[in-house]
Amino acid sequence: MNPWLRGLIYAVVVINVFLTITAWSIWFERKFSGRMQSRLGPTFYGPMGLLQPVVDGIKLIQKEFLIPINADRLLFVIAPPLTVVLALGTAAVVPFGADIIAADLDIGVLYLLALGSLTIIPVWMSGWSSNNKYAMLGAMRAVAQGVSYEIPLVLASLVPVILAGSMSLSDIVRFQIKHGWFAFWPPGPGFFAFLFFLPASLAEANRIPFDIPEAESELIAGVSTEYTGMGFGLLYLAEYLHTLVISAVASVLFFGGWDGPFAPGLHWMVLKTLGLFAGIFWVRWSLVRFRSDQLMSICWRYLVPGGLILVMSAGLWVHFHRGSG
Amino acid sequence: MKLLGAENSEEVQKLLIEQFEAMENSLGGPPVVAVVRHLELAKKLRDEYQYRIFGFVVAAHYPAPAKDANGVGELIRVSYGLRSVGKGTKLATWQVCIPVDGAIPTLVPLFAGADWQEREQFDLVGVRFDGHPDPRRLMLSEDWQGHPLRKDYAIDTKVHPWR
Amino acid sequence: MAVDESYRTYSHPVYDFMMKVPGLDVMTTTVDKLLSFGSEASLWIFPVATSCCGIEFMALAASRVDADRMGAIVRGSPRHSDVMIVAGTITVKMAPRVKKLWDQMPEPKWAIAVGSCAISGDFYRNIYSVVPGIDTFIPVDVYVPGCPPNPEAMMHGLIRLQEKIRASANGRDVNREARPEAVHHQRLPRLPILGDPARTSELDRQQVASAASLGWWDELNLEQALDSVAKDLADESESEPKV
Amino acid sequence: MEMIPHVAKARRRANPYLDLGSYDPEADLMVLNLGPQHPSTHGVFRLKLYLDGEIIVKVVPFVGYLHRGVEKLCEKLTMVQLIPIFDKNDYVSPMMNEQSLVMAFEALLGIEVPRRARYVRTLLAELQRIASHLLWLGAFAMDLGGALGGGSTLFMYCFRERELILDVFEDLTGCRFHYNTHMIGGNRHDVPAGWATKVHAAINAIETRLPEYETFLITNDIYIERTRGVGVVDGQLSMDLGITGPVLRAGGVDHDLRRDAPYHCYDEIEVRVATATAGDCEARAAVRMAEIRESIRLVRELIDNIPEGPLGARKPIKTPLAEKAAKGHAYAAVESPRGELGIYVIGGGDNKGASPYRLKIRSPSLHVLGCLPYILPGHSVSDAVAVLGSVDPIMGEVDR
Repeated sequence: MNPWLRGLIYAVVVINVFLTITAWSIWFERKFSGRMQSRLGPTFYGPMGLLQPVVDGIKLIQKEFLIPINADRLLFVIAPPLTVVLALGTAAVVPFGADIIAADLDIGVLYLLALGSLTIIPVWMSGWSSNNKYAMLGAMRAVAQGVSYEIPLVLASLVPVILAGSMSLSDIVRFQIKHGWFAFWPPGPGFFAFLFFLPASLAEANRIPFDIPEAESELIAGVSTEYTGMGFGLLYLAEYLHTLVISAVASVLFFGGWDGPFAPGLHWMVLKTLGLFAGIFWVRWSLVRFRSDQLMSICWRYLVPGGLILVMSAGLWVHFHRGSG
Repeated sequence: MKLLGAENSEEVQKLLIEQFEAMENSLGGPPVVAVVRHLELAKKLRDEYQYRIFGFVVAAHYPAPAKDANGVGELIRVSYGLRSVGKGTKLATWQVCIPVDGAIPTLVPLFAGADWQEREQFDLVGVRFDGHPDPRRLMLSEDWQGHPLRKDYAIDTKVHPWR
Repeated sequence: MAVDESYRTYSHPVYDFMMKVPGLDVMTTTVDKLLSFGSEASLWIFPVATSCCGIEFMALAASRVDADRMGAIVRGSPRHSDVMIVAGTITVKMAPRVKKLWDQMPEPKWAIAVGSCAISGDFYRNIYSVVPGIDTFIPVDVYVPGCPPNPEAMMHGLIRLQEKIRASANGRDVNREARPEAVHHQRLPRLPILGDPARTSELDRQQVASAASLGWWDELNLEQALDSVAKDLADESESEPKV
Repeated sequence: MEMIPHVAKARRRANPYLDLGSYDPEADLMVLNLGPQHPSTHGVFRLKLYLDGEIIVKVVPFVGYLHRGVEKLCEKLTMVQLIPIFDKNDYVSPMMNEQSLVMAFEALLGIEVPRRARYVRTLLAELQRIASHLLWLGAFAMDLGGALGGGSTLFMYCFRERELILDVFEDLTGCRFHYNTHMIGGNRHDVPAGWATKVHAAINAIETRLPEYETFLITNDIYIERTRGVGVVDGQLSMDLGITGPVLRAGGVDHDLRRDAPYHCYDEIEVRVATATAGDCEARAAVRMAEIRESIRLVRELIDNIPEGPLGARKPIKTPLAEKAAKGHAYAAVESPRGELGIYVIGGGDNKGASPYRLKIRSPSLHVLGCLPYILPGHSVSDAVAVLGSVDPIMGEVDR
């Protein structure tokens, strides 16, 4: 097949699948949090409230799009779509099966991290252009947090790369199919790297307990304070998209991606992703949040040195393992 | 006369009557102390009698009586209360009586808690407190005219465009 | 059925585009119904919870009543919200802020006055610092009486609002009568009364029809209803002088 | 948490009347208005924060956004008419408002309340304290954790349990919220049959769930990080500011009107007063949690021993104007969940003396808010929210 055509088809499929999953993940979170809080969550529209994200979307589309006076109009308008584009872009290299992948890049991990670190730019754009103090504070917090947590995130993702000896995500998965999931084998570096990856990626995606950029009780809604209608809808969507991509990446890097017995690979991949996703929500709905200076001190005091040690230990393991074998 | 429900303890009553020449008030309520000795009394109660918690300051407006033979005029009576700490806590109360345009020395240097209550009384009753560090209105907006708890202020006065 | 466009007070790119393109405008009725379904099914609440009713409003979002069942979640920013719920007394110091928040909300938007203080000022009504009802400065769609109303009553208010939105999309709703302008900005609430000589009888008729369309009593005989209202009013004016 | 130097500097300078002209001119101060409509201001309260980065330099609080002129209304209505109105002042603990008001009127009129009525009042006060502290716990968790996070989960739990107490009150008075159950000289509603069982069930349910909340919030590591050493109100500052209640006790001052100046029938039962020494947000929360447990114990002790006898000293008054005229000054205070709630009343006003000449509410929340300019400088915005939640102000009571 024409590689361009193939790429286009895959892109359309990835975008649609991810957006759909994201929309229903919002429903899932509302039901899930409802159950946690001894409520019911959405029930009125559709069976078990399944149509709720659809009506939310219809509502958001028809809302008036207000641009505040003295806002930077251009940045204000392009920031939300840009956030979604960047979040979707990261999804391109995530393999959902042996050959279900939009772009099997040799430098998949690098691409992922590079694109992931770009996401703070639209966030800063939206916060700064809103001409609102709360949005501004939220954006500043987001940038500080994003830049800091980029480092432990990179260090934690380096561990599977070193262990597998490849930067391609599908190669990492193939290596795990052969030798065992990195979260469990080799004992040590992989598992701890996952423990470092999770908080760092939570901080990247602004989830509790690291959600200080949009702390509702302090900053009302952080960067999205001034956005109405679909502008807010896109920022909201990008947040969930980010979380979803992070769960997918974590399951690829540490839990063997599509590897699993009895069922097709795609099923396992989706199962793992949604499992991690639910875990993130579980954390979200049961913890309180940190303060911004505590967040920074966690990153620079524990995660960064710990990450360096992990990378070193992974290197040593590879060295001795290869040496003996 | 005494404050019903929360009488001064005997030693405070003695202090008020003997040292501060407090007078009984025909309208009831705690003994009346001269304005000039008011600050001294509060200091003494706080430091020597251990009345450490600031209780309340209540100003009440008394318009001039119809037959003002004695030349009493328009009055504001301000009652103060301090509370002692711990078991068997008591309230020490006294009253200060000033003409409507007079001023009372503020208790803020002694009790930081008097700040807002005095601002509130200034706002609502219109009694001035001398030496208050922040003499603004508390409850109503800065541009409000009149003092609502004065007896000559009608309850449904419409002074503000939002009413 | 032709759609009355007058209630749509704002422009929206998607909608305007559909109206312009020939062939698509016939779809607008259907699309409009879809859009109004979206509005009614996802009412995001901006609470102006000032006093006691605010606590009961919290109970509306809490476990026992759970407004999230019908898609109503609470947002902290007026920009994200569709319906402003004013729960509690509004004072003259707060009223400009409430007005500002209302102006910041994007169209389409609705307001619910919860509790007697927000409706009319309750027994604080005559006090120098209290605004006698929020409908003196913002338009209110649903009134939920009570002091404070139960969370269930607030939920019912939300459902009534949904019915109203549905009726609007079907062109069955009539805009509320504007409050008369008062001198020096001083307005006291004056509820529109049926049979008021200052109103046209056509307005009476439309409002009764509108009220009927909100409920399930579609069979209501309008003539009969108007007659009975007129009779009541006549009785009232005979028996005692109007205050 | 060790101090960053400029934080320590700012904390030392906690002067509420700070002249910003004297502040470092290089610092680019930002003014942030927290409120009056803000998710975490617990009503309509405005804090004008002068920020250096995210560190607060100066705080100017503004109150009065809910000033409803209750004190003026008191001069127009009669004593009997006032009781339902006072429910709306501190709308989280209406029972306490009614009690302080009727106690002040009883002192003014010289009415002795029968023991059964006093007993029921004590019981209602303790139940109300549980409900009020539960609401505080939920709102505090919301401040720390956000409406879209762990905070709201605890908030929902607390509301679920609070509803149990509201149900009990509804059985007694017919109202969920604004009860109007106290009269001058007694109580209006007698305890219905089988009520004690319901109360037992409610407080048992709450007691079994309290440890869950403590695991959720009070012993959570992140929570401790957020609250330990934050917003210290020591005993001396509390007393100077006139702060009473849990905030004072968290600063190490052992002072509780229930034990120290017993009203109702607190002299017949033993009240164990909970104190802490640190004076920070964590200590305040610990004191309130201990108070919930203590109130549960008191309710258990009281509910089975309600004495027989009349519930009122006199027949209910049919018309408001039937209240006899009373002159003089009276003051009555109760220990509300937020501190000393006092009513100062001067009798002999309008309506032939049936309404007060002047009535003043000494509200604990007003004093508690006064501490913010002293303690907030040096903290960040997040801490401001945590401190505001931990001191538990109710704006209806502050502004009146």
